[in-house]
Amino acid sequence: MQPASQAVVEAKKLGLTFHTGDGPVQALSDVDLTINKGEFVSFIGPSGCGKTTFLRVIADLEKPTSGSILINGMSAEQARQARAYGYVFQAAALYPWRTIEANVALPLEIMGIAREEQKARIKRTLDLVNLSGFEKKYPWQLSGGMQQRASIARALAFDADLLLMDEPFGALDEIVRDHLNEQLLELWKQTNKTICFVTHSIPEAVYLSTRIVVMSPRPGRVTDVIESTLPRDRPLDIRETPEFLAIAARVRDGLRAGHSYED
Amino acid sequence: MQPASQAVVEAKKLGLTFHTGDGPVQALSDVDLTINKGEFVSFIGPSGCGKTTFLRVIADLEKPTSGSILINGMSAEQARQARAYGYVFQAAALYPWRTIEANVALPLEIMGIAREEQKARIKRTLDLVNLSGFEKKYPWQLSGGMQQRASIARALAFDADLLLMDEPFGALDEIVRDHLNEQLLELWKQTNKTICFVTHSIPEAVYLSTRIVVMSPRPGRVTDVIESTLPRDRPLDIRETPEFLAIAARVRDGLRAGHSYED
Amino acid sequence: MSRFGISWQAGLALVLCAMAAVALPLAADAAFSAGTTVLIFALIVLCALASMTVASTAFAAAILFVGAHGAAWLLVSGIAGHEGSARASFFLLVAAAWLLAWRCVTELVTIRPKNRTADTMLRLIVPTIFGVWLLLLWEALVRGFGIPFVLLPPPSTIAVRIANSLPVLAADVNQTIFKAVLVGYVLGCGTGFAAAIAADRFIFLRRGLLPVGNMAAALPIIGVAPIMVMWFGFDWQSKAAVVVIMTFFPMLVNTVVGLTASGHMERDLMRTYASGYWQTLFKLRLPAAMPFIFNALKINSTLALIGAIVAEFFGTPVVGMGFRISTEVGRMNIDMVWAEIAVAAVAGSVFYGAVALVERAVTFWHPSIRGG
Amino acid sequence: ADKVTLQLKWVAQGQFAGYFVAKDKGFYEEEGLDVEIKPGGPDVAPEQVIAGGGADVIVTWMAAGLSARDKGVPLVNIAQPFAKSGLELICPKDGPVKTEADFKGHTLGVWFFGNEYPFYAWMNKLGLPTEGGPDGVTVLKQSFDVQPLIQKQADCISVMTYNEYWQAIDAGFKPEDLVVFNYTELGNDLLEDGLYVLEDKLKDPAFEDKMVRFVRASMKGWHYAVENPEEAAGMVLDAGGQDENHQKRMVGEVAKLIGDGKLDPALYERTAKALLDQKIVTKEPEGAYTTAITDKALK
Amino acid sequence: MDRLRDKIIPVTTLLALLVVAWYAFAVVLNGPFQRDLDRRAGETPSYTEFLVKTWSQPKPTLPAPHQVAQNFFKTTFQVKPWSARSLVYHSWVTLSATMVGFLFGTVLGIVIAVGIVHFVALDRSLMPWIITSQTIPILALAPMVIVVFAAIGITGLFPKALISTYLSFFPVAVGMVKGLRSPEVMHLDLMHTYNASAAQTFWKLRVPASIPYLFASMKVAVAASLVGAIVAELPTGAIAGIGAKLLSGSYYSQTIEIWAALVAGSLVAVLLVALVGVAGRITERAMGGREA
Ligand SMILES: Nc1ncnc2c1ncn2[C@@H]1O[C@H](COP(=O)(O)OP(=O)(O)OP(=O)(O)O)[C@@H](O)[C@H]1O
Ligand SMILES: Nc1ncnc2c1ncn2[C@@H]1O[C@H](COP(=O)(O)OP(=O)(O)OP(=O)(O)O)[C@@H](O)[C@H]1O
Ligand SMILES: [Mg+2]
Ligand SMILES: [Mg+2]
Repeated sequence: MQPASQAVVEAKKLGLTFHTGDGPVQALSDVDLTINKGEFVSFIGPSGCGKTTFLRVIADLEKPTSGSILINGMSAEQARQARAYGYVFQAAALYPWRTIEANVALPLEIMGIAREEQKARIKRTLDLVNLSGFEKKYPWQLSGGMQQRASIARALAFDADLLLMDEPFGALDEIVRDHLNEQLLELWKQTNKTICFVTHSIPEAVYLSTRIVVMSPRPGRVTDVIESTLPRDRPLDIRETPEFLAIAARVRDGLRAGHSYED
Repeated sequence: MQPASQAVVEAKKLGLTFHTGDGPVQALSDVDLTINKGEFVSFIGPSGCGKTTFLRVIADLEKPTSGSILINGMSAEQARQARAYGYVFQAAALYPWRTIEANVALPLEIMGIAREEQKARIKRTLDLVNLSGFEKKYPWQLSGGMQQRASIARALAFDADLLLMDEPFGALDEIVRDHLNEQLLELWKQTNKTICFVTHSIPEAVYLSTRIVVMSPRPGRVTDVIESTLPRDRPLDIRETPEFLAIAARVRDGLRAGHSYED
Repeated sequence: MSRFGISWQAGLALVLCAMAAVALPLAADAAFSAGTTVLIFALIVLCALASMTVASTAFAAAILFVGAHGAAWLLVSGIAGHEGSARASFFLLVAAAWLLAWRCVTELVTIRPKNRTADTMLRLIVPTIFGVWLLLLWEALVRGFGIPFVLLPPPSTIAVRIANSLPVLAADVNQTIFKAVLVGYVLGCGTGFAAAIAADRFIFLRRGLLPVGNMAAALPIIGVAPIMVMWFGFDWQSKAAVVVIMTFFPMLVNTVVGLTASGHMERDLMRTYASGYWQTLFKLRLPAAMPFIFNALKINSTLALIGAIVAEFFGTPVVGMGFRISTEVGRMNIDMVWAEIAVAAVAGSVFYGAVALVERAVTFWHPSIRGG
Repeated sequence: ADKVTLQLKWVAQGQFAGYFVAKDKGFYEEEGLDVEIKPGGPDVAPEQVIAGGGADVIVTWMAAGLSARDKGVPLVNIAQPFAKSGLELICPKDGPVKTEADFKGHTLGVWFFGNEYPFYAWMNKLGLPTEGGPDGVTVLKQSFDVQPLIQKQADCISVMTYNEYWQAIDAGFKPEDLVVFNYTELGNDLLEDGLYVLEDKLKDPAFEDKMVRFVRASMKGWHYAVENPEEAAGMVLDAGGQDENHQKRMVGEVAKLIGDGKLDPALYERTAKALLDQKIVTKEPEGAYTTAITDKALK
Repeated sequence: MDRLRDKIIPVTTLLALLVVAWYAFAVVLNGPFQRDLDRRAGETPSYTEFLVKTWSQPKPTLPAPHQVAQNFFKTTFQVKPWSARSLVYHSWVTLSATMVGFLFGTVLGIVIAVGIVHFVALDRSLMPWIITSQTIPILALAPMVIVVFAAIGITGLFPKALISTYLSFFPVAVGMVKGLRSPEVMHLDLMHTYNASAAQTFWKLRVPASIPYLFASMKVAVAASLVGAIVAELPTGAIAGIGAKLLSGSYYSQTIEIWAALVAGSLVAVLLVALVGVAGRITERAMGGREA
């Protein structure tokens, strides 16, 4: 075990059950997981296995029904109030009455960051996701992928030490995705952020992560945790190396095990 | 040129410009494309290049500002009125006050299909997308991927000859995606439907399509149309054949050409 | 395309004309000369027929416009001075002309003009035609049936009265609208809004205030007005107080509902920023509540006017729209009563229109404004 | 029996005791009449009701009646049960107004809705402008109660001897605390409650006969009420009147105003002149009253 | 129903505060006149005597709560509920007119909103006039309406309900126009792709989406409807109904009675608004609504 000071996320026997009209749904059960400072952890698993729910628990948007969770040694609520993390939702969740620019500015306004600094950050992050030129547009005037990129820009502008990203690149094409993957890795290396990343793409998970958490549904639980042996510096063509393919194969096996249809 | 009776979609010099507060946005320009009965056409291109807009023009949800479009030899409006197509939106667009079951039933109710038949179809399509057991849940009680699958089930239950699918598998993991890809191919082969399919995944596009349309943005236009030489019967492992990889490489090149960031 | 062929309005108008021809003369006494009668028939029949044959929608609308209003004008001006003498034939022709006007409006709304000014013009013309016909029918019925003017004066005498009493009307408007209504409206909407925020902020208040607010809402003005006169004196302040009470509740209810209108994910987003109550309120929940708040502002714009006028039925100085209405009824000057009502209606519509314009600007993002 | 609809000027109260008595005691029935009595209210103009055909005969004040006649509702006075006026202006003794000379620069409460004419005639006579200012009086449209006096919103208010005056007394004013300007005593009274019908209907002899019987029975009712105020008050209460004590007192006070039912031409002239002076009517009224009915009814 | 219990404490606390403020106000408002009275009578009461006197005037400017409560209790529980002296009777008269008017008003408002949303011609021509209709001071017209109806022999519930309808249809119409136009563009597009008829889009999409707007407007409308019924009772000669009680009370400065009637009116209002609220909550729950 690592010293407590290093652990950013510490889940112990975490369980969460939703009570719906027609009976309880066990979204998470017995999740034990520790994520240390500077790690890049990907979550992968069939849809409905509780990835989003786990991220929401970290973010203090859901309360676990059993077990405990600590963020930076604090309770999830304290961590939220200390603005410990940035969150990219699975859907873009942009405010329709704000332009793209103003949407990105939202968290900065809330944290009371100076105008000048706000402007600089907005420009930088919108450039990063290749949305310059669309600052003055309203969300409904953008395509689905552009909206998703705007929401990524919003989370990056925030600049928290812990980033929670729920399928941020789902709606993007391969080229943009590769580009953003590289950018994200770069950012992570430079800033030593801790990143929790939900994805459905095995290559993406392997390419980005230091650790890959494989989950399986009904009830949602962690079935495998795979440490990456890849170096920190990862050019895009690392994806063709045998080492990479081996890890990917292991993830695929873990994933397949959690699925019900095998033919 | 094919005889007119065969052409399901016929776009000629199609152009569409949106007028926004800060000037016009040319979403489509000079698009010439004919899609024949029984084809499976994938659209691929950077985000914001007009894929959704093109599908919306086919579906008569946007009116082109120049050029012409014919569906089954009719105007887009007549085709819509004849319920010529099923549409899967980029976002799930489920009605929050209806259960999953009732959401899938919606188009069937509208077309006045008998109760019994409705039930049978709902069961079949929900099984297909692996959502049985969630019939009575409301959309907000499902995960993002499950919502997307419900919306696919809704479009399939419709059972139209032309299927327009806008990134239907974007929010799904690789295993489910493979599974649904196979199912979709199977369905297509059996029913001889015509399918227009927007995707960001090059392998998916190559695996599924008889033709791949590569688009590029600002203004949105078709830059390449690639005919697939793969046979109609495609086991999953066809994806490792050199033929497959060659097509994929060609698509990737076309795609890259449309992108602004090359390092 | 489908322009040709029989429109049911024009067809029915022709049928009515035929019936009117059988039931001639138009009036029991010599209100209409033979020439006028023929002219009226000719106008209606020819325009109805022409409208069904010309190719352009705009042209057909123009023909119908001329026919309907020309005939109506002849009918109404002819019966003036011969009140109560109209016979069935007269009313049949009025109905026929009205049908043509209806047809005219249906043609007009299908026109999609290219430039903006023409579009705005069209948007103004359609409701105007509707309003003009409301007045024309009123005039024709009152004069045709010979209803005593002390019961219901025709619009023409009301118009004359308005023209002759401009200074009095101006003084009344100043007293009632510029003092009582505006002040009351601002205070009422303001306090309603503040109360809604308070109720939202403190669960305790929400549970307590809403039921009590309901009680306050139902305090009928009739009971409240005299009390307000006792408390705030008989000048406009007491009227403003009544307006405050009337506008408070709609604002409260709508704002409270509106504050719950933001989406769950949007609210979660704010939570992840550990955004404080006020920040979430100003940046998310209030913008999302705007459609509801404007709903209340619009309802209140008319309620405020009613409230102020009704409140003036009690103790007032001898000026004000409500004062004038209640006194002039007593003096049998019903045309003056209607003159005030007309002024109130115009003022209220302008008020409402202004609020609606602001709404368009503020909630431009809402699907109902973006188009849906 | 012949149907007659009577529209009152105000809500059911002692002011109309005679009609309620006549109905209750069967005086109308004796004359072969079936009378329906419709109470009024603050916004019911009896003149409008009769013009709309909602009543055969109405109770209203002469000034309002003549004004309506001027506007095209041909009302004719057929009887005048109230010989005297019950209108007064009262001021607290400790207030600024003690005599007519003190009015200048003060606020006076007046009833409108057709009840304002006597006041304006009086001010006209005194030569006081009514637009406010130091040389005139400020007019307040007063509610039908004595609150403006209690609240000190007005220096003087209008009351009826039979009604609001007693409300002031009930509210704690003693008679000696009040300065009273009685319109009748000052010679400013204009004719109050009279019976009016439409002129053209009166041309029908059958209707005229009906009215003769109606007036006869009504006056019989009035005389009975004057003699038995207590009993009359009970009948008013049965008809929807409120506040027993108050109604008893009202009937008692009203009794002092009741005459023989015949119109006094001199008072009529004064009323007509006052209205002409104030331009409330545009031309000298003609044929606005008839004595034919009372002549036949009250021999 | 712990929701109910949750409400009782806050409501009673707030009401208690109101009552205290009310007593204080009663002293302030009744004080000057009491002082005048005492001065005329030459008395100099002690402070407590003075307080008690301001709370026990027979015709106070602002009656003290207990005076109103006594009167309310007497006229509600100590007389037969169907006698003309009972507030229950008067409340019922008003309530019945209100409910009929509210029903008509809601239906009319919805019908108008549906028309406006579906027909451009109506949207363009009708809406401005509906707004205008609401700027007509109803109390000015109410007597004329009542007079006209009485002239053709229609009296009682119907004319009153008509005034209620007139006041209550407007909030519903405005709210429903907004609500029926509130569905997301994508949801409408979906219907479009099914080539759903206007009726289908209406029932399956517009109606469910407009429900929150409907109930918010209906709450306002039911209150407006009550005001309408009370206003309409004034010119009918003050025979029955809360409006009649208010009116006759005000003729004789019976402020206590006025306030008792006001309390009755408010209770009726609370009842009605609560009913609409409960109906709204039930509907929302049935539609799978998520706790806000
Ligand atoms: N309603 C609208 N108003 C204004 N501009 C619009 C509107 N809808 C789309 N656009 C613009 O049209 C262009 C094409 O959009 P479209 O949605 O077709 O892209 P797309 O290819 O589907 O992208 P993605 O893969 O991100 O979904 C974009 O630049 C977008 O900003
Ligand atoms: N608010 C809720 N009420 C009831 N059940 C819920 C709720 N949110 C999620 N669930 C259920 O919890 C389970 C896990 O959902 P979650 O959103 O975490 O899945 P996920 O792993 O993010 O899936 P995806 O990849 O499709 O987004 C699902 O079965 C879902 O139906
Ligand atoms: Mg998820
Ligand atoms: Mg798209």
